[in-house]
Amino acid sequence: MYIQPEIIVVVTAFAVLGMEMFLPPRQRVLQTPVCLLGLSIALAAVVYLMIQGDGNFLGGQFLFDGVAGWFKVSFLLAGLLTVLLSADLLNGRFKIVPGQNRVLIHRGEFYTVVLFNLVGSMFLISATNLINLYVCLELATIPLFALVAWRRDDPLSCEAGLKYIILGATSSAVVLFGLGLLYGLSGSVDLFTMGDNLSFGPATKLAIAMVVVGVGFKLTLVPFHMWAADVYRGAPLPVAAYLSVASKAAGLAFMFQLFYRVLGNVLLDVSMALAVLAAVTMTLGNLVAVVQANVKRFMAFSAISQAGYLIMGFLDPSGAPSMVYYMLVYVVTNMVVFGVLVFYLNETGREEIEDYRGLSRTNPWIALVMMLGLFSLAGIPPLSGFVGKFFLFSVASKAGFHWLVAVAAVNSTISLYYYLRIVRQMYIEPGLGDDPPIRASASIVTALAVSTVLMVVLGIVPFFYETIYEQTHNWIAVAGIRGGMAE
Amino acid sequence: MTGFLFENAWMIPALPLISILLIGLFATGSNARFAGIIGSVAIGTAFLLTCGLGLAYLSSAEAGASAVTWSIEWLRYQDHLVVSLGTLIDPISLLLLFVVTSVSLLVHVYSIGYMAGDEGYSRYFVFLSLFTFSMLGLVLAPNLLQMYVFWELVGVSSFLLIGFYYTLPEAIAASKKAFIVTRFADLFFLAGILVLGFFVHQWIVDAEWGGVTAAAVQSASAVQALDFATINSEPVLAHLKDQPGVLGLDLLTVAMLLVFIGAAGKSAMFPLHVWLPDAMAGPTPVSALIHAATMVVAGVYLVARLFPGFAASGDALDVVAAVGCITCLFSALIACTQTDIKRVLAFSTLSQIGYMMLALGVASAEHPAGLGAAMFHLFTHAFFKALLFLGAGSVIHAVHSNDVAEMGGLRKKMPLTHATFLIATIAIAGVPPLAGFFSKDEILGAALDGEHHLIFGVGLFVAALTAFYMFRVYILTFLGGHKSDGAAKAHESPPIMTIPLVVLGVMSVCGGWIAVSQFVLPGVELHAHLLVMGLSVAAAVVGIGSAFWLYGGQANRAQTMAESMGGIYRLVQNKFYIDEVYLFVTKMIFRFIAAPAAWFDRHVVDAVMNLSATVVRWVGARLNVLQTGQVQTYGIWMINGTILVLLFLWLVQR
Amino acid sequence: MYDGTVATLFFYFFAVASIALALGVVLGRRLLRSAVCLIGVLGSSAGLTLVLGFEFIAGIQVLVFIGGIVVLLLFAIMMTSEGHTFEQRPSAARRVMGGVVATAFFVVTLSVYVHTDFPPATAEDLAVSHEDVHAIGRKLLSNERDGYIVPFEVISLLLLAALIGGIVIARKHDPEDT
Amino acid sequence: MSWLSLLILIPFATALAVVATPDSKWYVRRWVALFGTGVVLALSLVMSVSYMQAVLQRGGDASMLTISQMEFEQSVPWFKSMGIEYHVGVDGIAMAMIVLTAIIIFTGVLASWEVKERSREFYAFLLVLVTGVFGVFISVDLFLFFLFYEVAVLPMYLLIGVWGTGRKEYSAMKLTLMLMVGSALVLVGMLALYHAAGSQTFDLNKLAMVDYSRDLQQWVFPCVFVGFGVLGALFPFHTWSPDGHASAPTAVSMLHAGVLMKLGGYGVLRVAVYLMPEGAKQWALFFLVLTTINIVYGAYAAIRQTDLKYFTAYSSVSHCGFVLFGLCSLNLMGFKGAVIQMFSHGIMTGLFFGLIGMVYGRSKTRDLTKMGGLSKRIPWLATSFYIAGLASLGLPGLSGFVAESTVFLGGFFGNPWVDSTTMRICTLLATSSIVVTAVYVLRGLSRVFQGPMTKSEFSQMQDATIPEKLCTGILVATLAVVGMYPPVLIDLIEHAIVPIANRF
Amino acid sequence: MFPTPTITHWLTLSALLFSIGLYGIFTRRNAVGVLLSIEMTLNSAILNILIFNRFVASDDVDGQVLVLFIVAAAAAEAVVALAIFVSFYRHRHTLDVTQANHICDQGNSAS
Repeated sequence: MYIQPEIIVVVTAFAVLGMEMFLPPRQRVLQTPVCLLGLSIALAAVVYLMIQGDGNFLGGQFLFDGVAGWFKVSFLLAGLLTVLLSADLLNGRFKIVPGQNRVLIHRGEFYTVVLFNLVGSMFLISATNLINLYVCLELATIPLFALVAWRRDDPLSCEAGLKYIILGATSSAVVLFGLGLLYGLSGSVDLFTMGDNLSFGPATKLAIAMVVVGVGFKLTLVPFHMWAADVYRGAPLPVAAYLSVASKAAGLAFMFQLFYRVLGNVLLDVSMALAVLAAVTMTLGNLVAVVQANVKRFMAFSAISQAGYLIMGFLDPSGAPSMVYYMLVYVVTNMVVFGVLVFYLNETGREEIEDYRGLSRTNPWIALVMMLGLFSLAGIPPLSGFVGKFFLFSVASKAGFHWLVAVAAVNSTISLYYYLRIVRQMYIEPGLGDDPPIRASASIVTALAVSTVLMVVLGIVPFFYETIYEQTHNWIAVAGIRGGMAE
Repeated sequence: MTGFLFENAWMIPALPLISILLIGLFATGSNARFAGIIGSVAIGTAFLLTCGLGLAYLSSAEAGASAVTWSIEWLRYQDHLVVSLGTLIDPISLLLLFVVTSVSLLVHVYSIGYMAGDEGYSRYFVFLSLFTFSMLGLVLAPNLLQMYVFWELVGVSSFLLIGFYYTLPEAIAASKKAFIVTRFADLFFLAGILVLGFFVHQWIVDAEWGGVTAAAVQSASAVQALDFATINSEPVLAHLKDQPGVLGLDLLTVAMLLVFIGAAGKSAMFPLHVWLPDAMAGPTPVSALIHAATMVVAGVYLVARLFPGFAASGDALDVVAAVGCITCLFSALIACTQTDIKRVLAFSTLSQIGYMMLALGVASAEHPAGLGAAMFHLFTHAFFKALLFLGAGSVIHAVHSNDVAEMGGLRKKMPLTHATFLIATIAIAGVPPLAGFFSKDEILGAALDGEHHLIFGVGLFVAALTAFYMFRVYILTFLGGHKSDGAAKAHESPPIMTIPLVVLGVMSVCGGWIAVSQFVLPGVELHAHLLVMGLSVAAAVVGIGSAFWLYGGQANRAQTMAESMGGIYRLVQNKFYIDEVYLFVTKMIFRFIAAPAAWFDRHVVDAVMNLSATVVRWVGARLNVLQTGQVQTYGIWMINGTILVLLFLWLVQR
Repeated sequence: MYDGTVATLFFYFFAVASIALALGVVLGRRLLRSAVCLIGVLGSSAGLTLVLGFEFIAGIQVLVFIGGIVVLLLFAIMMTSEGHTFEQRPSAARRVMGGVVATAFFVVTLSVYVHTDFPPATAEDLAVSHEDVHAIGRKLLSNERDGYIVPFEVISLLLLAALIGGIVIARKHDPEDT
Repeated sequence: MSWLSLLILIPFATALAVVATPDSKWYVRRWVALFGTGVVLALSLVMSVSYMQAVLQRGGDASMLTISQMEFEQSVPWFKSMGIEYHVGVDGIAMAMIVLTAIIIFTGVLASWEVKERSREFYAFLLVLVTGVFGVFISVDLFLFFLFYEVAVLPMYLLIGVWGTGRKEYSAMKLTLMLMVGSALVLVGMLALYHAAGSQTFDLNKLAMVDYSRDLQQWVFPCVFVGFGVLGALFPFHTWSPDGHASAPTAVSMLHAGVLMKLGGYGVLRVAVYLMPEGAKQWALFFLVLTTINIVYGAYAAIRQTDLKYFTAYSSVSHCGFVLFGLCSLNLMGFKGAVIQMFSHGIMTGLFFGLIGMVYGRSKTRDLTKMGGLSKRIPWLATSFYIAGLASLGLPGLSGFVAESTVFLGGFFGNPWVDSTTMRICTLLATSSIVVTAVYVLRGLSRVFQGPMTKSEFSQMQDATIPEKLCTGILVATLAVVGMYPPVLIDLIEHAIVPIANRF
Repeated sequence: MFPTPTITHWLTLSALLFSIGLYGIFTRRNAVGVLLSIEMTLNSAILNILIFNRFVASDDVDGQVLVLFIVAAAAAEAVVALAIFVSFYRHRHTLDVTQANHICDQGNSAS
């Protein structure tokens, strides 16, 4: 039985829901620790299973292997950090600013929906057939619509939800059309069988083009990214953080399933298209991020460009470990930055880039953490973002896409420009008067500490990458049929 | 003892170096007064060592022998291109050593009095010692690169000393000018070194590869491309002569001409002479030492060092002769019109160095007499010109003015100065039996022997001019009545200043009796030309006579004469406007190269870099407009994306 | 139903009907009428499903799609009380853009289909009546490799999550609940 | 553990120690920093001596080697699957650069003795930067090399941005971005090499054993050359340098011009030239022309500058051109000259910027036209300034001459792959810059230090303090020692250059 | 009169319905109208899958099962969508999607 982590999460979700129903409001604060505990146990369970080795459940309906394990670790980490980041808002600890409505209500329901969504992502990477894949994708998506619109008294939140659901449903329809084509072309719903049966005809291309919409929507690839800025801006900030990491990781999981298992045979044939997609994505994301003034929108575009780097890993079958590794890195790194954003927004109600002026004077440690996070996103050594990006670039280079490496590397520079804009506000610009140091809550501090340590450790300790490398062999083997011939 | 002196010849330049350290460490602030003494003692010791070395050489070595007595590896470029610091002992280096140490000693001593009370006293002696050190290193150089190294160092010490009065704008300007003009010339010297280094090195390597060991030059592995011994060796010169150079010249000529430009810069040959007159802004003893006796003759020394090369080239030697000729005539003419006593002396120096160059130019491999004559003149000139400068210094010290128009009648006031100045004047005028007569005579003789009749004629004319302008100065300064209060109040300088004058006076009288030419060129027959002697004496007499005729009596005779010459006089008085030409060229460089370069950098290169940033931001802003907030537009883009991906997959890829 | 000619006739009938009704859905300016058209489209689709021989699925379509979803939509229309008001016409640019993109999508899809060799069979050839419901039911709850117990469970979570989310969002503001 | 690791550990530990100092005691930090850098300096000197011993002990005929021989090697696997190792080691070139860095940072701390504002961050960033620089020089693994390279570039942004003057944000951003674009190019090239070599290793010496195809080298070489060249102020990518240097605080200018710009030349030598001889041969002419422009153009542009720092920055552009020029000569002397020039220019420009900082601290202006006659009040600084200036115009007896003459000879000797006439013309053009250099150096110096004093407040100036004297003294002494006895440096680097030169 | 419908006919029909749905999504101004169009596209996707189940993989019921799940998921989607619409309507008193552009802060670009 390899399904324990999922079960633990589901149980936790129901426990939280039960507490919501049966506990008096004042004791519902306990939901947060319960949630954290459940997620931690699930995390431990995943790690335990990874040590145990690969296996399947229900006759192979549910597959657990190293890659699935790492994905689940990412999801759970993202979930844990999101729970920590949202704790202050749910506890009502934030500065009330006229004209802004930032209250987050219904703690129990919130956690339940987040956890269900998390379970969807976890099942997604373990699915072995198309039906399961589709249903898990929906579970990993639909609750997010609700989460984005969660702050029902905030018009922006509702608007974001409106946009998100319209585009999400559209993309889901298109992806379904594509999945149907794949089903029709292969005559099977088993992912592996489908992979064996598929050939690279025009209809397959059409199917790929359609599933790319779904993948692109979740991963925010250009031109499927346009929802991101508005939704990040409107959504409650912890939800935006969650969107930027967990949802993206789910998108990557979906893409792994599709591109390695179903389309493994034709992976090399689509590499050029993917390369162009990656190039356009990172370039557009970066260029637009340059002119943003609001940190949320800014992070949205930053996340878009990160997705562009991420899919460079598909250019060569050997890229799987790089992508899994980068996803892990990206989750913790982005959570570092979002942690600081949440902290600052909660405590001061400020969310423009210029509002960060003088942070290094009032809160030097927070500023340092923020700077490290931004540098890691920009790919500055020795932080893990650098190592991750380096491996991804290496994949593209190996596949012969030197131009893409150049584009990506120049993009890193552009991204450094806008990351440095925040650093500049924090370190160089004079502060807004003599602000006293801002006290950070325990949950924020914990979140920041955990993610920062992970961010640094991931880049320096080779264990993580090496383990991932060992464990991705079977995925590459599935995809490597044509790859082996091409070399 | 002899061996010891040879092997430790490095101590001669080392002594001034030590003196720099000692002065720098101990003779600062309140102890500054010891600086002069330390410097003088050090250079005095060096002088004694030089004398010992000379005696040892005369007694032990065979005549004309040349040897590197000491060397250490200094700069290793690559095999056969290793530069050593060493001491090359041969007649001309010994000659120069003697000149440098002796004049330097006297100038040091003189300066103790001249500079007394100056706030930069110890700094002055540091610079002076630095110069002496560099000049000695230059003289002893056994290879071209060491020569260049010390060449630059004398340049910089000259720069420092010219700009010694650093608050005076003209001194600063003069020092910069001196440095930059000589630097410009050094550029060619360096280019010459590069050319010689490469081709000689190539020859050595080829010789090795071809089985011909480099023993053809010297003992095998130690052959270094930049050693004078290598460059001056027959096979190398022959090889260079065979190689094509540029502009139809052979390589040897090209290399020698490049080196000669360097030499011309340092020796202030036309048209690179412009810095020397201005250099008189420095303290007068400095002018005596650097800009009369020693540094400015480094160019002559360099040509003498590479004389086999010049001789083998032939064409290069003709250029040397021509340049020398033009310079000596040209500056002698200018000297006749100047009123600043130091400037007159400066132009006189130019003219005399031109004489030396001319002498070198008329020499050849078969008739090397000119080489000896040049060295001889270098030797004698050092003393009488140093004497003239020191005497002028003494006068300036007393009168507080450089202008001869403010002097006059100092004969009585400063008898010792007057006497020594007169001796030097006679010596430079070429009146027998003083030093100048012999050396000048030898040069003219060499010119005649080499059948360079035109050059001979010019030389003779310049001899007359020299006598004329020197006596003009003498008359204006010492004879007649006082022309200013300063002159009226002048009095004789202290003994510390006059003793060097006397010593130099003695040398100016006796210098000509030393057989320098035979020392330099042993075995070369020199025969006295009675004709030449007679002509040169006549020239001197004519010159002196006209000086007395023009300036001895009523002053307006010279005035009238000058007025009658009109434009020509003004042309000469303004030094043929060469300075103005340079100024113009420099301004052009500033305006049309430097300023555009700076502008280009800011407004084109940098602007392009900034433009890229602007473009990024502009494109970002344009793309940002796509974020209209219209959800349906977003949807349209999504489906557009699908269609594009499909078309890409379908049409672009296979 | 599986007779070739009849099936062909039904196919064309439902096809024309669904296309016409679909155009009604997207072009109509009265929301309620569009919703009714959608019911028609879904009904035609159910008919087409029947032509394909999937009675059970046809039933599900009628029940859940029409009975559930569209009714839900009608509720929404009522709640937001926009049913009888005219919807504003979309801007010309939007219509042109939308039309072009939708047409382009159709054209490329069609050309892909034309260039693809699908099995030559027609529906009639394959139209063997078989009782699928057993198989579906068995598969839905099977824990074998080809079973769908996992998605079955997952979809329950999905529905629950949607329910909770929907309630939280749609609920009126509750002062004691902040 | 290899001694080399200490070179990165000590500065980093010092940075941490600085961070740990109490808030109020800013003066403790400078002593901590001074102590740390002093230890590093001592260590580097000891190591260079033992390096020489090791080279002598190794003996054997080195003249035929084509692979660099490293000493103090240590190799720990890191990302095994990628073949990435923590592989450190030094040869003579690296050793010289390490000594240079140690000297500059030590004097840099002395020069920033009076930094009080946010001194904790200042010293910490400074030391992190130096950690990166040391890291680059000790890396044998290309990945490690690149990693440290970027670590060295980034703190510069904050150091200039926070403690700089003038248009500091603009300059800092420009500098960072341009250098990062450069490193992007390097990244492209190095990944291409890595995969061409079989994706097994990033070890420079192992990569050097691979024969890369001509086509590959043809495009990778210019990528890497330009990439590093940006940091080496290659025309036309040098414009970050004047602005950056002008805005940076003293110690940072010193470190940046003195050491960081050398990373560019070092990278070109170690990566581009060493790994891709074929590419170098094909591109030598192109880059030779570019670097000639660098040298001449930088010098002419310097003439017109009125800000002391811009002036020195342009002179750096010109002088760094010599480094790249030497490398383009593709022969022993060229490489040797380039390395000597790196060292010499490092010390010299460090001295320049240190002095400018000190003078600026007193005069409150860097405008040449507003200064004058300062040498009366500040003779020590004036003298040091003159020595720096003379070194910069290539006066024999100071290190500049040794470097430049070697570069010129290297250029003039040329190589078989570039037309010798072109080569020589370029060399002579480059040589002509010594005159231009003389013009601007003398012009600048005489403006500042000579002539009548232009402002009455200048007469209140105090001469150098003890730390300042120590700072300038060390640098001047280094210039003089190398200039007067070049074997001290040449013996150190010669063995390391021969293998690289042998590849051509 | 009419050719016997082959799979291409069927697929064309479904694609046409899908395109019409897309047009609706792009042009309907009312959010509910957009949702109606989305349901229509989902419907055509379902049809697509059923066609393949019939013509290609007729020996199995996987396509039908998939359709079941799709219908369920569509229901869930509709629930959330409607909740959001209601909430949105409460704030804006309209469901015009072209009015949903308050988030977009144009002209607010950074220096």
